[in-house]
Amino acid sequence: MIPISYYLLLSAFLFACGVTGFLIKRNIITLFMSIELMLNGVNLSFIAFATRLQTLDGHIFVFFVMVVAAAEAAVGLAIIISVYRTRETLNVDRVNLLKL
Amino acid sequence: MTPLFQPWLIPILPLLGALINGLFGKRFSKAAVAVVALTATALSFVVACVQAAILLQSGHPALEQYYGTWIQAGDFSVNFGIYLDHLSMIMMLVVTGVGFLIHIYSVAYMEHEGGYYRFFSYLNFFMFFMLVLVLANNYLLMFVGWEGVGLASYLLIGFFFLKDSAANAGKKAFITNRVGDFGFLIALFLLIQHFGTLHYGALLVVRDSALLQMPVETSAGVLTAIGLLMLVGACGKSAQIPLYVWLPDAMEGPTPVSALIHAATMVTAGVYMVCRSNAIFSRAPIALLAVAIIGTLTSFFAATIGITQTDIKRVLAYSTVSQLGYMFMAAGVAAYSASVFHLMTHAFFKALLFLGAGSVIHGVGGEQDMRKMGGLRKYMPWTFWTMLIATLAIAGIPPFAGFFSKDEILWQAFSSPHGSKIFWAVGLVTAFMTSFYMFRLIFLTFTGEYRGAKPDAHGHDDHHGTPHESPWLMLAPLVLLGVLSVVGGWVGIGNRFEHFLDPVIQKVSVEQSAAQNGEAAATPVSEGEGTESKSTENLLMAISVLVALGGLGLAWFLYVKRPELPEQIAAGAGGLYRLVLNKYWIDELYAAVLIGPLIAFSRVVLWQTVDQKVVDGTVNEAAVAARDVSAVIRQQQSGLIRSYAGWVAAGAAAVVAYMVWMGTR
Amino acid sequence: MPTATDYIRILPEIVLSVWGMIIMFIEPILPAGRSRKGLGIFAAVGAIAAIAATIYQARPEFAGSGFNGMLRVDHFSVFFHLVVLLVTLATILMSLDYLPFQKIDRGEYYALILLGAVGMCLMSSAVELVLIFIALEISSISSYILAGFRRHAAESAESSLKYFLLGSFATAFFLYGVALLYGATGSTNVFDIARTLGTSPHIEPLAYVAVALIFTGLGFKVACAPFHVWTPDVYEGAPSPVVAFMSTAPKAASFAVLIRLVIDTASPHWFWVIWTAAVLSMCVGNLGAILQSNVKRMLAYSSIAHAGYLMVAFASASNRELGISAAMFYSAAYAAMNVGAFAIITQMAGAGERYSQIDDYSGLGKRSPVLAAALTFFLLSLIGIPITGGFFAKFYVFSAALRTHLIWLTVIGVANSGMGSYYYLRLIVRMYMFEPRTEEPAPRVRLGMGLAISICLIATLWLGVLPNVVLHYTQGAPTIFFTR
Amino acid sequence: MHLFLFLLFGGICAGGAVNLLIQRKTINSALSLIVVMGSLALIYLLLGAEFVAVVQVIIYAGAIMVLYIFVIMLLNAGEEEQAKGSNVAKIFGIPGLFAGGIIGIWVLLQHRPAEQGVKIGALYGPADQVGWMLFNKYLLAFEVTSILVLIAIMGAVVLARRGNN
Repeated sequence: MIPISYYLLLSAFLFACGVTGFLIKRNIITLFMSIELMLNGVNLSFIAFATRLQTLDGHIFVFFVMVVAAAEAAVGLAIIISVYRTRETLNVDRVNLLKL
Repeated sequence: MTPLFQPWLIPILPLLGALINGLFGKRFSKAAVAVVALTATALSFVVACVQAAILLQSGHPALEQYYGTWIQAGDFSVNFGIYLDHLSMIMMLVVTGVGFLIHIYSVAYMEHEGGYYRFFSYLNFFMFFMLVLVLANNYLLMFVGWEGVGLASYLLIGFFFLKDSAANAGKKAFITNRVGDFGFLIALFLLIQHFGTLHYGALLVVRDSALLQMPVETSAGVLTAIGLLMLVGACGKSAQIPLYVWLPDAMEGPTPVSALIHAATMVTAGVYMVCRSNAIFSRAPIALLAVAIIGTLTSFFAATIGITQTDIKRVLAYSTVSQLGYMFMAAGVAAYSASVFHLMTHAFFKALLFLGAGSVIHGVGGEQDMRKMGGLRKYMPWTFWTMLIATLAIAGIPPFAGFFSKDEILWQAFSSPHGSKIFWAVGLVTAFMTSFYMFRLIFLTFTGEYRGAKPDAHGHDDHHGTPHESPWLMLAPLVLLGVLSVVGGWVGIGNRFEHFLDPVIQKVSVEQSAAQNGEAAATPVSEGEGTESKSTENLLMAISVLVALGGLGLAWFLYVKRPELPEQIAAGAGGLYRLVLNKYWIDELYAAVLIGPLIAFSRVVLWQTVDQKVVDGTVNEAAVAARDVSAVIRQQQSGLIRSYAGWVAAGAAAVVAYMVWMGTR
Repeated sequence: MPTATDYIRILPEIVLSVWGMIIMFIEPILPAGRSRKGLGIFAAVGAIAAIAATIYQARPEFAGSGFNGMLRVDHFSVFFHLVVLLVTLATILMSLDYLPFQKIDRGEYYALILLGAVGMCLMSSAVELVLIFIALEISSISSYILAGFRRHAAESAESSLKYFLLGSFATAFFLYGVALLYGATGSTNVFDIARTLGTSPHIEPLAYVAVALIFTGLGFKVACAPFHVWTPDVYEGAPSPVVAFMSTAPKAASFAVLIRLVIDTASPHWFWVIWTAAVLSMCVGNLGAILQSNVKRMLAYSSIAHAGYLMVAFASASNRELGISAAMFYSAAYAAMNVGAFAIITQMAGAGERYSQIDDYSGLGKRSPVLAAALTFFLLSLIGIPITGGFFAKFYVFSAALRTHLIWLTVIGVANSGMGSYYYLRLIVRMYMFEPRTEEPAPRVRLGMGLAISICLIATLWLGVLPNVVLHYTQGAPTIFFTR
Repeated sequence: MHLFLFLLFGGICAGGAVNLLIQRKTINSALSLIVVMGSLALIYLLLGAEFVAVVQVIIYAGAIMVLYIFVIMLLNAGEEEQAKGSNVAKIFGIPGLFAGGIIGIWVLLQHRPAEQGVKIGALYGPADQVGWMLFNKYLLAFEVTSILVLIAIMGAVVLARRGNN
């Protein structure tokens, strides 16, 4: 018997780690992984709430989030490859052709 | 009502002309373009005359026609419709009539310019919007015309000159007008919010309309706000302080455009709007006072600047600003009839002046500096005589048109319950200056010796050598306008015009005005004369005529008798010193001591400091400030994804913090 | 089990999906060098078919919820369907000659646009957060890909990457908000959530966090400040027709979602957030645009400002009927004029989109009077000059704001729209008052482009001169909005 | 027992997340993400979400992360380059994050539902029930997902394809 808040706190922690990662990391792929981390945090929230509410809708939602994450991963990695081909870098701070 | 002369034809005909010329004009010959444009305008004028006759015979205060719903939003609706009463009738006749004459003039004037068809297309386009503005039956439709004329004016100022100054002038006109529109638009929103309609009929005329029923004490807040905001709009369009900056610059446009838009019609839209909204202004004394003060200040201020200008069109531009100030002053003392009367006569003589100036410029090969003219009387007599008539009219010398309207304004400023002796006195001084700088223009341009480039010795370029009279196509409108400038004021003899607009004007009922102004206002606003005040009126009339003659005399003295004087006076203190040293006669000394400082003051303080630095400067400073902020915003677009993410995260945190704070409070 | 009526309720989506998939299948069969224009025309037919399907769907007997309350067909959804589909049609038409010209002539482009439109359409009719989320992702992911479609150009790839990374980042916020909302209310259905939030005496703080996070996610999609930062970069780099598409259709759809969520979960706490976002967006957009030298970038800032005007309508949603219908009308007007402006930018872009600086438009009035006149018209509409849709939309929004007593918001808004005229005017001045840089006439307008521009012109003019039909329709939307 | 398991897996999970941030090498970050996902799957099991737990391992840890690692290898993403930082991210983002985090924690601690806690496997969420819901209530969402996947496939092909047309 542990409070549901524990799970929620863990999920918030994961989400915050994801945001931090997005803000401090340089590598585009790592940035993208940070987003996955955020999504994982969200998923944990869904499951925790589903358990509390005793409904399965949260589970369904997580399922869809995973599908979306997969789709995003496919597209995102393709975009990263496309950028790498034109710019020869994976450092996100060097991708700043468009500015001001 | 004959089916042939439907009122909707009045605006639609110029629109048709504009479309035909705009779409197919490229393939037309110049003559064909001119025929299309002139026919459209002439027919529009004819229909307007028929409609005016119908209105006058019907005996109704107003005729209204609906052509379907434009907007229907809940209980708020706006129709397409035409509202014809005495006010819009005058405006309509002036716009179509003067517009037609200026079209004729342009046929010859624009002969050698490129983009002939575009010019006429825009000109017709302008006529369309102007007629929409004056004939609209509600404020929103009026606003459509309002914006449309601004747009057409912008097109006409800028489109023919691939030069920076024209582009900037066009931009300035547009932006300044947007500032005014900002006020107008908010006034409209306030009207919708408080009264739920924008139709003149429902808002301003129907006896039990919410607006007219409003007791003055409670209405003051709302109506004052609406009135002041409308004044902002009117200031933009009619070039009043502080939004007049664009009008002198607008003189970059072709001269017929200046005559039509920047003298006779568009710039009077603000006056029209104030007069149209007289029901609002009469119930908002503070707003009305603001109108009077702004008008008086503008008329004085612009006249002093007019004294110093040397560009013939700029003199006329400042003179226009000044005369518009007169109209505002009249409207501000609730003498709406006088205001519209002056609007009408001003349209005649100012259009004539501009067209005459155009003829002069045309005749001397594009020169606009009066110091390089002179003696043109013998080269272009027609232009001289017509312009002289117009100048006599604007100076207020009887029996020319301007005398009647100006006298009426001064009398009303003096005697109206909303008026004041101060307005009258300033108006009188302005009249003096007006007379002075206008005759200065005449003398500099037409008398003395020709100071421009001498006929070319080598024989080539004979077109620009000797000044020459303009073709008859340009002179005909001048003559017609000259006739109007003489007789146009006679309708005002015996105070006939004074009551012409009475059906339009919503008097504040006696009990309302009593509550507002004590028993002083118990006499209805535009009925100022009694038997004993008749002698006062005659006295004032005599004074103003004397003042006008005084201005004439001074100008004659300075520019004909002693043409070297102004140069020395303008040279400032040094010149003044020499004047005294040279032991001139006492009257010359008098002129130098009184007029010299005035001219110096108006040149240095008013024109170079206030006009160029403060007012113009404020506009420019605002632009610079906007650019600075823009640069800061630009800096934030560093192009770095992580920075952007930082903004998003920080924004999210702010929203979360706010929502939680609000939610748990 | 879903009934036949249920399927009619997603008929436009079905039509779009089928068309998209057919294009996907035909594309690999076509030989490599062959022009894909036929596919494009086919896609345009698909868009028209979807419009027809929407009109059929709009009959009263099909109104109501379908698929176990997942989506809902009403005036509101039909309206946004039409906006999205017309934008889709115009985009496809303007791309017909753009793609081969830029050497990116691939059939997938059309398939992506059609399938992306499926997502946007669903966004406007979905009333279940799961479906909203998936639809949002469909529209976003297709936009990410389309932004990078000129993949050999570094700017395009960068634009795509920026859009993708930041978009996913914002989506994660949105999703977290959805999760918390689910936890706070126990449901993912918009109506249930609204009822819970509306009736429960004590709303958990969690719900506020949730709503704030959802606002972040959607605010990003509609590019309102402070979540606007991505817009200029992405618009500058993406292919012009794609910008026309993604600056209007997904935005309109996101606004539809925002309306459903904001209005339904209406709480007074929303108000200042939206107020601030509106003011910030208007100011940042209009001020930011002043110094821009790239037309696409300038219009990107302008789109931020317009998102701000739209938020003004949201802020006046305390009078629901007025606020919603003003927001709907504005979305439509903005879509018409903005797509039109970008159509002409597409036409002017030249190989590799080289000609997108303001200087490149010098003397366009001489080189190509018709194009210049059309662009002028769209810009005037963006400024908000009467007889254009832009004027009326602004007028309606601000009068709605004033009627709900938002005097300061109105004043700031109207002042901003005055300030905004400056930079649009700059472009007009360039076109007419400067000498052209080259004497050669602007590229010839092909049929598809001509049709696209005509659609936008007619729509903009129609919304300005005869707004009544649309207005009547938008006013019908809110009345049936709150009854399930 | 429940608390112990939670702390164990939660600790591993949080440690993995932090490690992702600390690691300089991209591949190490990816591996720690896999650790996070694996331990999350176990936490899902604690919450009784067995279907989700399985899917988490198969889709996330299995399919998606394999894709990541593949791309990391393909692009030869080695050690992270320390270029000039982004000030905005530091000045606004991080403090904003902290502020948001504190508010979030506060809110979550406020969040005291009526039932005080959860038991292991309190909700029985077997695959058949989830599947039933998926094909009834959420049928439309499920179908629409296919469009999403279609777009993703097409996008990947369009963007990553070699060749010059």
